[in-house]
Amino acid sequence: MAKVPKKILNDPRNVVTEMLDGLALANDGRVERLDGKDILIRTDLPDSKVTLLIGGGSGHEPIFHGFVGQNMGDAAACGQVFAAPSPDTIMDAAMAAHRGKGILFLYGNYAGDNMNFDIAAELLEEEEGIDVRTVRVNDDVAAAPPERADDRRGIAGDIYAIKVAGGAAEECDTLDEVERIARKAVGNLRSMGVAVAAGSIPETGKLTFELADDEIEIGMGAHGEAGIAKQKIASADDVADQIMEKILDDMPLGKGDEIALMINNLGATTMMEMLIVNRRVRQILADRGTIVHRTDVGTFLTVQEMAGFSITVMKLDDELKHYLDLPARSVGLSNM
Amino acid sequence: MAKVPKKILNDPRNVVTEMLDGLALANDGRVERLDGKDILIRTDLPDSKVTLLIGGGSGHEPIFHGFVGQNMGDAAACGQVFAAPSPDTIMDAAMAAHRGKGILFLYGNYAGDNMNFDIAAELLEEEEGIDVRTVRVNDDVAAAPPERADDRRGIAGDIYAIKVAGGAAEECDTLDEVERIARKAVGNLRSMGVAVAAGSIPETGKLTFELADDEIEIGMGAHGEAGIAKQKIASADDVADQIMEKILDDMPLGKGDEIALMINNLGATTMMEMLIVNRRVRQILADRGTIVHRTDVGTFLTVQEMAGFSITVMKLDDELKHYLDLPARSVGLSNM
Amino acid sequence: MKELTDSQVVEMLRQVSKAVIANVDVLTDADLATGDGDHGIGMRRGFEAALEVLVPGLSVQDAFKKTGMAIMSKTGGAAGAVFGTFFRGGASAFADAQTLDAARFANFLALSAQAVSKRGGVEEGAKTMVDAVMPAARAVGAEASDDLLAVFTAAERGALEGVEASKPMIATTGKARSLGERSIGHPDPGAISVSIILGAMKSYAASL
Amino acid sequence: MKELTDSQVVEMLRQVSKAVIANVDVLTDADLATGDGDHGIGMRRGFEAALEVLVPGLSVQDAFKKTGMAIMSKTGGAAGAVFGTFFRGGASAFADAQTLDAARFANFLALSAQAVSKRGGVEEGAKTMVDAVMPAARAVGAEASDDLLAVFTAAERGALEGVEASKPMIATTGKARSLGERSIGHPDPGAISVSIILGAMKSYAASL
Ligand SMILES: Nc1ncnc2c1ncn2[C@@H]1O[C@H](COP(=O)(O)OP(=O)(O)O)[C@@H](O)[C@H]1O
Ligand SMILES: Nc1ncnc2c1ncn2[C@@H]1O[C@H](COP(=O)(O)OP(=O)(O)O)[C@@H](O)[C@H]1O
Ligand SMILES: [Mg+2]
Ligand SMILES: [Mg+2]
Ligand SMILES: [Mg+2]
Ligand SMILES: [Mg+2]
Repeated sequence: MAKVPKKILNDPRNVVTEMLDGLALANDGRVERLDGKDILIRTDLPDSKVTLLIGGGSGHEPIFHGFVGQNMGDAAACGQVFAAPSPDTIMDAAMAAHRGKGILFLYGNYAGDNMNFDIAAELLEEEEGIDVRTVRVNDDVAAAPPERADDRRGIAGDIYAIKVAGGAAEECDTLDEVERIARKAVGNLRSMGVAVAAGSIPETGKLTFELADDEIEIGMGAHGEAGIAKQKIASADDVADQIMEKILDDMPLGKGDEIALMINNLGATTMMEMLIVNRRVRQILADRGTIVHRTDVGTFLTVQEMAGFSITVMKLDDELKHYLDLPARSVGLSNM
Repeated sequence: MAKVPKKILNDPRNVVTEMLDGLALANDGRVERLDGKDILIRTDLPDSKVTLLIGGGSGHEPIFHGFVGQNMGDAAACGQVFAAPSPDTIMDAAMAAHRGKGILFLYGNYAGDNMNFDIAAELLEEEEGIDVRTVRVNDDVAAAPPERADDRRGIAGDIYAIKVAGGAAEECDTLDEVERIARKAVGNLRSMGVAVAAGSIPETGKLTFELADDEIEIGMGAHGEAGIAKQKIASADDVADQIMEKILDDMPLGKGDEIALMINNLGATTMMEMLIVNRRVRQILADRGTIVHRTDVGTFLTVQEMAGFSITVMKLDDELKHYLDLPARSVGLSNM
Repeated sequence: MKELTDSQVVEMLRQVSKAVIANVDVLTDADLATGDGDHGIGMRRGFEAALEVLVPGLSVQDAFKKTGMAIMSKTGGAAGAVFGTFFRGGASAFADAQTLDAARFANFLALSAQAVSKRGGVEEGAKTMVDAVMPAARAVGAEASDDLLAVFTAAERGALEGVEASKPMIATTGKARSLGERSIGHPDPGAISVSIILGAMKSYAASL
Repeated sequence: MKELTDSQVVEMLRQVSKAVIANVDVLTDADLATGDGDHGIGMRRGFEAALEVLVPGLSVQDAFKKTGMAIMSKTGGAAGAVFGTFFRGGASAFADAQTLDAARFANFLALSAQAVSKRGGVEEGAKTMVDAVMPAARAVGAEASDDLLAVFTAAERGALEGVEASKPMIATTGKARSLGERSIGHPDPGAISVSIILGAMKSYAASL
């Protein structure tokens, strides 16, 4: 934790507000900041719809606040860097985005997020009589064995979950239906990452962990939580094999199964590396006869300047495909 | 140039071929590699159209090969890392993509690219009788003063130029018309970058330049070519001010002028930094009454793991807006 | 002394806030060892907000409640929820009270301990701040004294024992969970915060 | 000796290729100082490809031509175009010739120098390989000898003088251009390559 990471910022204590201003502006009018709060909300919200509220700690840009828009989140409640948003922020976001048909809370499964969103949900139900449902993304197969899947963290699978739930919230009439579809998406998601170098929190200026010059960590979480194993740096094919073995052990895929595949940049990794990994992943999937319906290689959930990537697989059926493929335009994701 | 950058690769001598395999696969069938060559080409090319051929050195992913698709490049000729493609590759790509209406070569203005594309153009005209036109992107205001604009490098402005020319090549009937529109786009483009840390070439494992721990370089080129000044690290607002001053000196923008704005990640910079910069850029533009029609904050032209970003402004008219906004879906860029 | 007036309670909670803020680096480093390194800056945000609401004229109950609400709304993360709950959850112990005395404080700690354990869904042993709050509450309960300095001293001692006890634990919640065996040896950052909070109460009482 | 047979020319160009390949790190470091650091690996790719086409049975002209074509198609970057042109551009000097002699070689160098200068759009002084090729061609022209060792020695000397001369130049083309005054003091990497190529010819002749 020697060298302070070199970043081009203003006052590090203001990174979240300044970033949210910049993010709202980057959405070309489709999204705005709510009353100077740490909340982004669609400007084109229909009068009546099931509401999808997403959110979590900042520092993982473009998630969460980059995925607000049509067929994605209706609003995002944003916390400080690596810290869940407070119940106040969540409630304010929920109240502003609510359109009379109840709200689905969709976020990554972390103790801090769970507690803050739960507090907000309790208050919204008790004090405002709003129907709130919660779906937590727990796609990180490295975080816990299958029998404790509820303990798994949410990582890049969040994005596909948001995209599917966002589509459902746009088209479906009831909160029940949106919840069912979101739950199916999350149940079909598996991810795992590898870290090559650490990220840091602007306000502390400290790297969140340390890896030796020749070391990588397979299965590391989105805040530097420990993974499955620290090991010597290995080839792209080898790392892809390790990650895919673990994912496919957890969710076997066979001939004719269809999936969406995401290779996500944790921050500072080159797209060259990710594309080389994609090549290997596709060899593995082709050997099984698994069909890749859709691929997303890019930067979706980062951990500041962490180097490394994650692989996400979502098993598809016609319903999930339909919602995943609906058009979207936002800083985080655009679909044709 | 002490520490060898830590990357997850296979044999560093094969990075380009392996990456192109992964890139073709990432396009979900819309793009393929041509006969194992370093060429990506659309699978959905119409029978008759003006052809847009793009290309350049690799290592800048997602550009160029990530921008092949409908309303973008019809094919990309790819070189090794930071090296222009050879005339053979360019000719093969051109011949495969040609659909009877001539070819526009669109690429960044570098001696290596200019020579290799020119050789290919000469051969295509002399030996194949194909009408070839060349438009070189020279958007980097840091590279030379206005009176020597022909000496300016092409940086992230390439992307907007490709998007506009690609749309024109899809809709316009003649090479003349496509060339005219591409030239207008390039004439309206200005960019400038800042580097915080160096990238490296996988095969040499060496950083392409060095900056002290508290130093940044304003105006640095896409391969580490020297910029305007090495200086102590400064605030985001200050850096944005410096870059925008230079751009606006070169292409004054006033009340009512409409632009497209890109903040491009050179590799390892956090989106948080870029969004904070976007905030400042928008303040500067708002003060002038300039209208931002469209914003793209993300990773479009990288220099491997270089840290830093560039700002690109394209002045728009209705024609440029039309072609820029046409739908697209590719690894490098998707529009709704 | 045997009781604190409402304005003394406000002053004490201000001292508590300043003590937490002064320890930001200690908490950062503790959270870097087992979590994501934001515990210090999160607690600073929360207690800076507490300082803004801790103004003269608050009742004892409101002083604790408002402290909790400020923390809950400004800290974020796990700490915001659990430390917000810590101050709010036991505040009813002071309902209608003009002063803070040993019995009410014991009641406050016991209620708070229950509330945070419920909110976090964890018992002792999960390597969280609950491992400091619970022994602190027990130590206060066991301290059959009505002297506040003695009570706060017992509370801090209980918390510090909890910090020690948290070292060999394997985290089963929070960001440290996946550290698994690697979390062994490091104290829980939230537990350290509890000991700082209770220690600052003791110092305040000692200064009177 | 006064002439090289076609098979000797093939062998000489193989030695040239190996010499360039052996100097990959020298060229990398030179290009790191003024450009993007890929000149070494680019030249290696090109000359590895040349080794594959440099097989027995080629005419003198074809040996130069195929070397140039291999380099042009495999090197990429500025170097691929200019070094491909260097070998191809003067190959007509050997049209129909069974051997390489001093006069034909002088003619080759002069034509090549013209060709690369035209292709690159640069004269001497722009801090490119042209600054080594031109003085080499002049040195060979001035060397009124029909001894090939003397001719190659003059060529290398001219190139090395060009390398020296390139140091104080400010680059006006290529990736070094924007280095501006900062390029002063560093030799041009492409010029170094020219000196390696001509030096390897001299060594080959000396070994006969
Ligand atoms: N489920 C939980 N119940 C009670 N306390 C918890 C729980 N999870 C975490 N904590 C406490 O929160 C502390 C971490 O706080 P902080 O670092 O601010 O939040 P985060 O974990 O969200 O980064 C831990 O040290 C622990 O004491
Ligand atoms: N316009 C030009 N004309 C002649 N030679 C050039 C020109 N531009 C560059 N060169 C030569 O090419 C060399 C650089 O080659 P290389 O590093 O392989 O290509 P790139 O500059 O594309 O990275 C320079 O050192 C210079 O000698
Ligand atoms: Mg945190
Ligand atoms: Mg190069
Ligand atoms: Mg933490
Ligand atoms: Mg070079």
